[in-house]
Order: sequence, then structure tokens, then C-alpha cells
Amino acid sequence: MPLSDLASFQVQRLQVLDQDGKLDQSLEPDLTRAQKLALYRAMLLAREGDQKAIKLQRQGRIGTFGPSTGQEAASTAPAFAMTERDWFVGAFRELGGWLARGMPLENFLWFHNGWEEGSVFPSLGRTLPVNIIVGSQTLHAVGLAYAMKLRGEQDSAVVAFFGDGATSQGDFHEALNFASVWQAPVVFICQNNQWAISLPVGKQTHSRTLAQKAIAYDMPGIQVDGNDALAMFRATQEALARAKAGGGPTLIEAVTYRLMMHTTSDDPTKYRTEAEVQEWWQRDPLKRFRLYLGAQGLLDEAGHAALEAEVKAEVEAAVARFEARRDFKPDAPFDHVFGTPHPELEGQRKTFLRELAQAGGPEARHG
Amino acid sequence: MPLSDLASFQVQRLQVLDQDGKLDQSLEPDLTRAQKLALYRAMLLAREGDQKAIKLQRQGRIGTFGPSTGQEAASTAPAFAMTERDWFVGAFRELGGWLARGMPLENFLWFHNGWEEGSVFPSLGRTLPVNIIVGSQTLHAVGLAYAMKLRGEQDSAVVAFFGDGATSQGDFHEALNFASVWQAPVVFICQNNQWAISLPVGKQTHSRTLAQKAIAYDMPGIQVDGNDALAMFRATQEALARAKAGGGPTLIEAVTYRLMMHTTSDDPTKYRTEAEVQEWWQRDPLKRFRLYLGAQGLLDEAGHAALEAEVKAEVEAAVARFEARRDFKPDAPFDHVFGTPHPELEGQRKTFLRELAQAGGPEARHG
Amino acid sequence: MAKLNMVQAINLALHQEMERDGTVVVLGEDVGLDEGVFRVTAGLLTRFGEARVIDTPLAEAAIVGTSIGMALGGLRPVAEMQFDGFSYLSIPQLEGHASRLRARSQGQRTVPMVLRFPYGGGVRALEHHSEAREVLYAHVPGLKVVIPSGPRNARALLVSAIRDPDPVVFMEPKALYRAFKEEVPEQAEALPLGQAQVVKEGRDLTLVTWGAMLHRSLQAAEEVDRRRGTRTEVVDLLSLAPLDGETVVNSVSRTGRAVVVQESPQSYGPAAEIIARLNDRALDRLEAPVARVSGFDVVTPYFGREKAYIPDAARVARALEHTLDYR
Amino acid sequence: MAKLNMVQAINLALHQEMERDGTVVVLGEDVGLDEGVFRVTAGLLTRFGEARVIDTPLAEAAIVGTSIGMALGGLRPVAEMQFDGFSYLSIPQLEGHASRLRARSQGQRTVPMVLRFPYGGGVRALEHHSEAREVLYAHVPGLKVVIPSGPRNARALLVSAIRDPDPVVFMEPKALYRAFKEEVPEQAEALPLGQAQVVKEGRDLTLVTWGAMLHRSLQAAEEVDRRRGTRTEVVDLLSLAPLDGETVVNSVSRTGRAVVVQESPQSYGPAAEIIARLNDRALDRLEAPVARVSGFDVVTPYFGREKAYIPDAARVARALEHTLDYR
Ligand SMILES: Cc1ncc(C[n+]2csc(CCOP(=O)(O)OP(=O)(O)O)c2C)c(N)n1
Ligand SMILES: Cc1ncc(C[n+]2csc(CCOP(=O)(O)OP(=O)(O)O)c2C)c(N)n1
Ligand SMILES: [Mg+2]
Ligand SMILES: [Mg+2]
Repeated sequence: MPLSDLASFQVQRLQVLDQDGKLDQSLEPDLTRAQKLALYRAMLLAREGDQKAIKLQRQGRIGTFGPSTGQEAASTAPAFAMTERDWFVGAFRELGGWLARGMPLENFLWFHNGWEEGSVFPSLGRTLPVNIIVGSQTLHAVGLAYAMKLRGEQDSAVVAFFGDGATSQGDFHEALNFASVWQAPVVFICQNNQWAISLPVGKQTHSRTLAQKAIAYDMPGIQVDGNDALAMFRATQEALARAKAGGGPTLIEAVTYRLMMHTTSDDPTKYRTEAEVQEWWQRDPLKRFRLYLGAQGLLDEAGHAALEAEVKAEVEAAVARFEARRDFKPDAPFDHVFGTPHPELEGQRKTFLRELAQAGGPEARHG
Repeated sequence: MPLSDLASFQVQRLQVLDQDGKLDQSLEPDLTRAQKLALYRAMLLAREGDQKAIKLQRQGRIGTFGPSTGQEAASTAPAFAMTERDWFVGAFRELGGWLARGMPLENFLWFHNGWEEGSVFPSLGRTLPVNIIVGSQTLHAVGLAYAMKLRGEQDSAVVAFFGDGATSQGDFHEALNFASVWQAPVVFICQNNQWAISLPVGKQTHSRTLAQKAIAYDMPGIQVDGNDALAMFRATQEALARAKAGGGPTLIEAVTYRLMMHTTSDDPTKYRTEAEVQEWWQRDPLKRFRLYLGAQGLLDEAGHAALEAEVKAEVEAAVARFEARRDFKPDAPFDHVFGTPHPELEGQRKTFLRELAQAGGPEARHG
Repeated sequence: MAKLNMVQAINLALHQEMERDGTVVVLGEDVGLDEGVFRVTAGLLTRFGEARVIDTPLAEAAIVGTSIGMALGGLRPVAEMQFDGFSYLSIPQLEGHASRLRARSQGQRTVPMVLRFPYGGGVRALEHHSEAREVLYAHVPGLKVVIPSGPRNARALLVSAIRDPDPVVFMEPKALYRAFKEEVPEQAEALPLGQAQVVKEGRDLTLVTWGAMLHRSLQAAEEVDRRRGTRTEVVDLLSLAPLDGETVVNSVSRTGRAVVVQESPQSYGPAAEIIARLNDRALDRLEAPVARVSGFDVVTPYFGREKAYIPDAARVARALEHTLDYR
Repeated sequence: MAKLNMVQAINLALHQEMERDGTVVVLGEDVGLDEGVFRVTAGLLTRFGEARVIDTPLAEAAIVGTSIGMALGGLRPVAEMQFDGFSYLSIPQLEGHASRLRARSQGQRTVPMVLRFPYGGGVRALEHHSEAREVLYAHVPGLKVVIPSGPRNARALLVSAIRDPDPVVFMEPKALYRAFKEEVPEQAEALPLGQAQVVKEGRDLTLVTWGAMLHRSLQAAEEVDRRRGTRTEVVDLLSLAPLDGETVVNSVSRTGRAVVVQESPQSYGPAAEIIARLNDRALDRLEAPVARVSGFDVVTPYFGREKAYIPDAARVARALEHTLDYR
């Protein structure tokens, strides 16, 4: 025993489609043609919506937001691997995933124009709102998973998204620990987009991979090419199946890249080179998936042009709905402090409305 | 690449003296005879002091405290591997370590009788006071280590102690992450005494070892027999040497056992069996080290009896000094809010002293 | 009807609410097998099993963060922090999420959870085991803060807190845990949150307080009343958020004088808000400054000095007399 | 002497103090290469290098926890939280250790550190980027809380904060970062902590405020004074802890009327403490209730509604007139 080996651990990496769209057939997930096309369409919608939102921000028509261009596969493909019974717990850079979960694009725009109303839409279901406090949502995911387990909902699991930066937070560690102790049905997906604002992942952590952090909890952990929609789909599907079968949580490190600025207030030229960005454009998840669809005979040039036009029109229609809405009730914050009214708060509401009227109504004090 | 191995990791275990005091000579650390005897004496003092403190608590002469009987090797041996230039950052169950660092036993008793004065003693040097918020001190250790590095104090490193329960806290994770990113000279020693109050370590974490948590940070991690003073000395010495040479932090899992109650307010029969406790008495760190000293011809029966008498007398003398002290200034809390006086606070001090006088002086309101 | 101390009364509420509603779960450090360090959760594990009575790993942020997730997932978690001084680790989750999810989702998501913990001094405990810092919670919009003062109202308020649709921070004055017993009816009774109670009627002065300070305040009031023939009215706030300013204002509007007693540090403590409410709505009725009997703006001393630092009946009595004498 | 905005003025203080004292280090998220999201730390990395200007991993508790260790180890860390809403993650380290180590060690250990962060609304930012929650810090004994209101005092107060022997929470009203410029002398100047300033003298009413609210309050005061021929005195608190009650009490003792303006939610906000001090020491001089112009007890709304919710000059002016008219 004196100096003896106690345990050993491996970390693996998964890729199904390589950078040039070449497929490893042995790993190809089982998707119908319609599903493949839908997945591509969803990623394209996210891309076009994202680029449009940057323009709107530049024109002062919405506020600050964090673009997700380049990361579409990492959140959209998992959403396709989920059912409506699964919970989607995002951070703030999962536009593809949210759209795939049924969030209308105009909601994203309302949200980013400073209206809580953006978080509410008819098919809300099991999708949580945007979570800005980095890493904190991972704990909610674990609690949700516990609830699903306790309620005997064996067809439900939880998928939680977060960034490489989030792995530094105590909440992330506590979430993985609780999840593994409880063997809770959660899939943790870390979108390692190489940067947390200006901090490269190599200064965020000293570990070679983020996937290996799972070893601290004896939890399955895997590194996945996050720009490969098929690999992301496959890894999420496997992890969800394990979770629902009682096999506990999984950590997926999705290796991807933020091609745009951190948020529209950020200037990435301060901290990274154009060459690096260009290199990652070569690994664009959309380009790769389009090559695959082409090779499979599912989408030719003409089909792609038609799809693109359709998606662009959808984006424009969403922007029109976004611009049209005006019914933001000024005293809504008083409605949603508590579910039960209290005289003190109602008194404050009166003061607020009186002051507002004296100022000339809501328009006078519009944000 | 498709599904490929990325990295692999090992966890090792170190023991030098086995349960019966049998030595693995190849691993024996280089200690003089005087040092070996001093180390044993220090552990014995901790044991006797701890047992005495339990009695004092039972008699109402001090308040609640957490006994460390059974864990003497895990904090005392590291203190022997440290120099005065190293920082000792403890939690609350490192009596052996503190005494070895020069804290008089009466200070421990004052502290546990509700007097901050217990934290102050002439040879305070680089020993931090008791830290009760589980896990939080690990961050202080990392900051201290950073300071040592920045100041170019290459002969200084930091040793931080905490329990198995602390590994669940976010602070622990953040500390290990910062330490590894900074390659800070810190040695993290986890006293895995199998229990966090009533929670067994198997419910604290799903991981087989606590040492493997180091893998999350690509940090050296090792499991050590924490009841083996020689192994603890050796592991700490190696880790300190590496830290001072710029090799960064180390995580040491010291496998030990809390033979007494969690604190004097705790009733361990609620959650663990007497059989388990008895099993661990067999692994008593003092017994084992005494066998070793005997085998080395350093301490025979008579010598041991003399030593025991000497240590007991030392404990009684400390208790006498503890009981004798009365000069606890009632308004001391006002002296130590800020280093600069402020009229508002001085006004409150006056109120306090006036009220106290009206109540009949400090004795009337003695805790 | 049985005579119960506060620990037993809270335990009764937990038993009955878990029995009544299968979505109620209890979680925290040592709440299961050990039955809580104060034995508040006694018997729950045996009765309801490991799935609903959860001994968690040692991480306060996680206890509250996962409770939020549980609540979003249809459960009603009742989480315990072992001591007040460790509850601050959960503030980021409480402030950042528990208090906000209703607003963030415009009422689509709610967080019906209770966070209960022992608070305040007086039990000769270690550092961080004796704090009173109510405003750290009460100042956060979207959190309810409830503080019982005896076994019966502890039970009735906890029942309401568990049934409430929003997060409730339930602070249990640990000095009262075993201080006295009261008749507590077997049948569940509930007290409304956000409402104060006049526990002693009077006309000469209004004493406002809550929790552990209530009893020494009542003692002082009775002593002073006896000595001087006055009649002091005593208001027990019971909730600090939302605060029932009306009951306090109505009382002081009649009596014209007020004393507020708090255990927390003085500056920015709860008493300041009571005084502000009186200033807003009863200034012209005030015949004397509202007196604050309070902790000091010092780091909570270790227990050797706590008796000297926590307001006691003598300090309250002096404030009462001083305020009554003010012309 | 140069005309600087608040960002530049704070940056000047950091440059000069780092130059002057080799133990000063700056740490936080994106403070190095990116020069801070508001560019407050511009040029520091280039000038002082990676060892003293530290881009940390993303963990607020760790930034403050390691700062405490650095301070114990002889450095003077100036830590940045990126936004107010994330600063709460550091409360456990601030409350549990930074504020207490001096008391815990009876003066043997001190924590000379500064925690600075942008706070308050008005920049159309996302959730958690617009809070004003001063009391979460100001209520904790052992923490100093400082809030500048302009470039010149921001620089002078930060110099004092860095040189102070104790932990200082330095809250920078982000709405003022680029709002205006002021002459800031090249030579380092320091302003004492814990002292308020009378920024406009008057005799009819005292307006008490701090930070971003100062400017709209001044505007309101000038407007009302012009309209009515009154003279409003304006007190800029500058420090909330320790609070300079004396300056406020002296002023109101002369004017007899007061308005307090705060951005934070109303209940248990800083204004309550100001009112309590006036109640304690100037009640008989008050000719009208002290008015509170304040945020509301609601979850801070997203920026679409923030303009409607943050007190503005019109609301302050109405409170001034109402208080002046009170008989
Ligand atoms: C707790 C917390 N601290 C700081 C911030 C400010 N902030 C927003 S995003 C971000 C970086 C996040 O990096 P990462 O987790 O990698 O996600 P990414 O932005 O790359 O998607 C920071 C520091 C925040 N939102 N929450
Ligand atoms: C943050 C925090 N939460 C809770 C407690 C109460 N508490 C004191 S010790 C303890 C268990 C600690 O277990 P471990 O870290 O294994 O140390 P041990 O007591 O076994 O030495 C708990 C829960 C605390 N002191 N700090
Ligand atoms: Mg990132
Ligand atoms: Mg332990």
C-alpha cells in the first residue's frame, strides 16, 4: 500500500462531422430527413436573428445583448435532442436553443429592449427565462431535476447551459456535486467558446479540458466538438437517456467559439487577434452542417437560397411584431413583487402612478 | 479523432507507518531523533489538551468546541514540516497544529469561553485565527500565497486546512481554481475525518476519493493516511518544496477520523455506530507513532510515563492561567471596528458604558 | 392542545404541512438523521423518508439554489440554514433569483419556498452563530421576512409561510427555542403574513419590537407600568417584510410616544424604518423622539461579552422612562 | 489640473496610488487587457504588469476572498466587481471576514482593501446591472461604505480608501461615469472618509443625498429656490458608513425641514437611517415630516421602465415644495 495507485480516469472527445462536413458514419445519430432539415433551419434562423439583432442594437432600436453567432450548434442541437417534458435552463447565449424551444424572436428583442414581457410566450412550457448571473442557473437545474425525480416524472430531465467562465464559479461546483450525490437527471452543457469577455479559457482554468472537471464528482464527462451539430445531438441524447434511466448527471464540454463581440458593448479587438477569429470561421457550424446536408442530397444550392429567403422573411416579420408592440403597463413591477397584495405596496403604487401622471404619463418617463 | 482519448489521470495513496507502526523505510522522512520526539510530544499535548477541554466544557467552564482527538497527526505533522515563514491557515479542528505553531493552550480556552483575546498570543507570527465559516479560509490562503509570491518571499508558502465537508463549498472550488491558475504556493490539506457533523463523506460527495478533486484543476493531488504522522510530514514537506520552487499548489487528502463528537453539543450516537468508532481507535495516530518511537529505541515505557506526566502538568498549568485571567475590557469591541476613530461610534461607546455602569458594571452583564 | 416550546411547535408545523401536502420537502445540513442541530426537524426523516427529508452536502448557496429549482419544478421546499451567520452565503441566490423570478417572468414562474434558520444571540455560541441582520433580507424586494416570538405564532406563521406563493425568509429567534412553552392547538392554524399584533394594549407609549426582544421588552413595559401607573402598548411586528406600518402608526397616533427595540446593529437596522414610517405618517402626533434600543455598530462580540451587548429589560425600561418623561 | 470625467478621475487615483505604493494591486474580471468594462482600469496593465494588475477567473467570492488574503499578507488590493448585481456574491467574505478580522484578532490582523464597483441605474443595461442596495454593505459593522458624486471627490475619496487601514466598499454611481467633467488637480488629494459635505448652503430646507441622485437633487433645489425665492441647503453624504450624522443634524437643526433622496428601494433603505438620526437629535426642530424620495419596494425593473422608477428632478422638486409648504 505505501505509495500505491488508487484510481485512474479518462477523458474522451467526440466528433461526428469534421470541419469539412465529413461524416463518421459509425457515430451518426438516427435522425429523419425532416429532422435534419429542421435542425439546419433552426440554426440558420438563430444566425439570421442574431445578425439582425446586432444591426438593431447599432441603430439604437434595442439595448445591449450577447451575440451567439458561431455557437448555434451547441444550443440548438441539444434542444432537438430534448422533448417538451425536459427542462431547458439557459444562460444568455442560447438563442438557437430558445428559438428551437418555441420562443418567438420578437420576445428576444423585447427582452433586450428592457421589457420583462420578452420572457413570456405561449409555448413557454419548460423553458426558463434568461439567466444573467454567471453559473447560478446550474443550481436551479439540479433542483428541477430533483423535483422531476421525486415526482416520478421518468420522462423528464433537465439540460443546463453555461459558459467556460461559469466553471470558475462556486455555484457550478456546488451544482455538479449536488447533482452527482443525488444522481439527479441533469445534463450540464458547458459552451466553451474560448472566451469569458476578455479572459481566454487558458486563464480561466489551469486544466487542459473542462470535461475533466467531471472527475471531481465521479460523473461522466466528455468533450464534444460544439460546432458539430450531430455530435452535440448525439452526446445530449445519450446523456439524457442515461439521466432518465437513473444513471445520473453528465458534463458535456462543447468546444465552440464566440465569433462576435462578447456583447454589443464589447470591443474584442482589445484582446484577441483577427487571425484567431478567421480560423474559427473555418469551423462554422452552419457551413459544416450545410455540407453534410448537401452530401446527403437533402439541400442543394437552390433549396438553400429558398430557405435563406424564407428565414430572412421570418426574421423581418418578427422585427415588425417587435416594433409594433406598445402596451407595456407602467406599473407592472407592482403586479409581480408578490402573489398576494399588501397595503404598503399598493400605497406605493398609488404614489408611483400619481407621480407618473404629474410627469405627463408613461411616455414622459419612457426608458 | 471521432471518439478519442484526450487525457488520463491517476490518484495515488501514501502511507509510511501502517496501523501497527510498521515502517516503510524507503518512504521515511528525514527527521532527527529530537524532532521525532518533539512531534510525538506535540501530538500528546494536543490529545491531553483536547480531553481536558471536553471536561471543562462538561463542567460549564468553557463553551462549545470541536474536539480533535484522533486527528492529531493530520495537523501537527504538517506544522512540523513548515517554517515560521510559512502561513498556517486553519479551520477549527487543528488544535495540534496550533499548539505546534506556538499557541498557548490557555488561548484556545479563552477563545472557547467567548473571548476574542484567545486569538492573540506573542508568537502569533504567520498563524491565522480560527475560521468557522466552512471552506471560506481556503480563499484567504490563496490570497496570502499570491502576496508571498508577489513580494518575492520564496521561502514562504501557505498551508490551508479544512474538512471533508468543506469540499462541497463553492469557496473550496474557487480557491483551488485560483491557486492553480496563479500557480500560487499553497498546500491544501483536507482533513477527511469521514463526517461533517452527521453526514458521512459518502453523502458529501459521489467521488471515490477527495484527492481526485485536484484533477479538475490539473493540480497534484494525493491521498495520505492522515493518522500516519510520517506520511503527513512527508507529503506536506514535498508539497511545500514544490510550491516554493514555483511548482504551484497541491491537494492532500488526509484520511483520518473524528473519534469524539462533532462539537460538545453533538450526540454522535444518533448517526454512527460504536463499532465504527472502535475500528478507528485501532488506527489511533498516537498509538502508531509511539510504537514507531519504541521500535526506534527512542521512547520506552518509563520514558513515556514521564512524558505523559510532564504533558499533563503542562495542561493543568495552562488551565490555571486560563482561569486566572479576568481583564477582559468590556468595551473592547468598540476598539476594533476600525483603525480610525469616528465620532458616531465613540458616541455609541459612551452610551454602552453608561448603560453598563447603570447595570452595575461589567460583572452584572458578564456572558 | 398541548404545551409546546418553539422547537416543538415549529416541528409540529413541519409534520402537519408535510402530511397535508406531498410537495413539501425539507432540506438542509443535518436535518435528517441528526434531526437538525436544534432538533427542529425531529421525526421527519422517519415519517417521510429520505426523498422528502434531505440531508444535503455542506453548501448553503446550493441549498437555496436547488430549492429554487425544486420550487420551479412544483415542490414546496422548506430549506434550513444551520445558523444565521452562514445564511449570507445564500443571499446571491435569494436576491438574484428567489425574489426576482416572479417579476422576471411576469408572474409565469413562482418560487414558493421557505428559508428558515435560527438567528440572534443569547445561547453562548461561537462566532457567526449569534447574528441579527434582518435588513439584509428585509431590504430585498420580493422576499417576505417573518419572525415569530413564541411557540404558537411560530407554528401559525410557518404554516402560512409554507403555503405562501412566494419566498419567505423565516428567522427563528434561537434564544426562544426552549425558553418557554405555550398551548398550541393540534389543528393547524395560520396567521397572515405581513401583519403585526398588538400584544399589550395601552395609551401612554407604544413599544415596537419582534422576536427574542419581545419578551424582555414586555417585562420592561410591565415593570415601568407597575412603577409609574402608565399603560404601555406593545406591538409585535411578526413580519418585517412586508412591514405592517399601519398598526404601528395607528398605535403611536394614539399614544404619541414610541420606543423601538432591536438586537441588530443600530445603523441601517429595522428600527430606522419604523421611525421613518412614523415620521411619514405620525410626526405631528409625536410628543417625544422615538427611542431606539439597539445593538451597537460593532462586530458582534463573542459570547463572553454578548450579555453586555444585547439589549436587556433594564435598557428597555430606561428608554421607556426617558421617553415617557420627555417634555 | 485637467478636466476629467469620473472614469478618468478614478483611473488617475489608481495610477497614482499604484505608483506611490508598490503593495497596491488591482484585481477583477477583465480589469487588465480589457481595461475594465467601463475602462476604469485603462493603462494599468501596461504600466504595472500582470503581477499587479490581475485578470482573475470569473468568481466574485474568490476575488474578495483572495483580496482578504492578500491584505493579510501585506498587500493593498483594490478589487473590482463588474456590476453591483454580482457584488452580492462577495457578501459572505465581506461580512464573514473582511469586516471582522480586526475584531477577531483584537487588532492584530487588518484588511486594508478596497472593493469598488459601478452601481445604480440609468445606463440602459441588463438585469442585475442597475441595482442600488447600499444598506447591504452599510449595515455591516466593520465595513466603510463610500459613494462619490463627481470626478474630483471620486479621486480624492478613492485615494483615502486605498490608504485606509480597513476594508472600504467604494460604490461608483455608473450614471455619473461620463456624465460630466471637472477640474481634478494632478497632485494627489485626499478627502476624509466618514464626512459629509454641504455642497449648497441654505436656510429653509436641507436636502440630503449622495451619488447619482445629487445632481438631479441639486437641479431640483435650484429650480425650486429660483421659483420660490427659498434657499435650500444640500448635503452630499459621500460616506454612508460610518455616517456623518452630525453634519445632517446640524443643518436640519437650522433649517427645520428636510428631504432625503435615494435610488434604492424605500423600505430599510439609507434614508430611513437619516430620518432616524434626525428623530434622535433634531426632532424638536422639525417643522415638517422629513420627506423620502425613493425607489419603490419592487424588483428593479428592466431598463424599459427604469426612467419611470428612478427618482428624477421633478419628483424631488415636488417633495421640496410639499415640505416647504407643510404647516
Ligand atoms: C456572476 C457574474 N459575474 C460577472 C458577470 C458579467 N459577465 C457577463 S458574461 C461574463 C463572461 C461569461 O463568460 P462565459 O461563462 O464563458 O460565457 P460567454 O459570455 O462566453 O458565453 C461576465 C464576466 C455576470 N453576468 N455574472
Ligand atoms: C458555511 C458553514 N455552514 C455550516 C456550518 C456549521 N458547521 C460547522 S462544522 C460543520 C461540519 C464541517 O464538516 P467538515 O468540513 O468535514 O469538518 P469537521 O467538522 O469534520 O472537522 C458544519 C455544518 C459552518 N460552520 N459553516
Ligand atoms: Mg465563454
Ligand atoms: Mg469532516
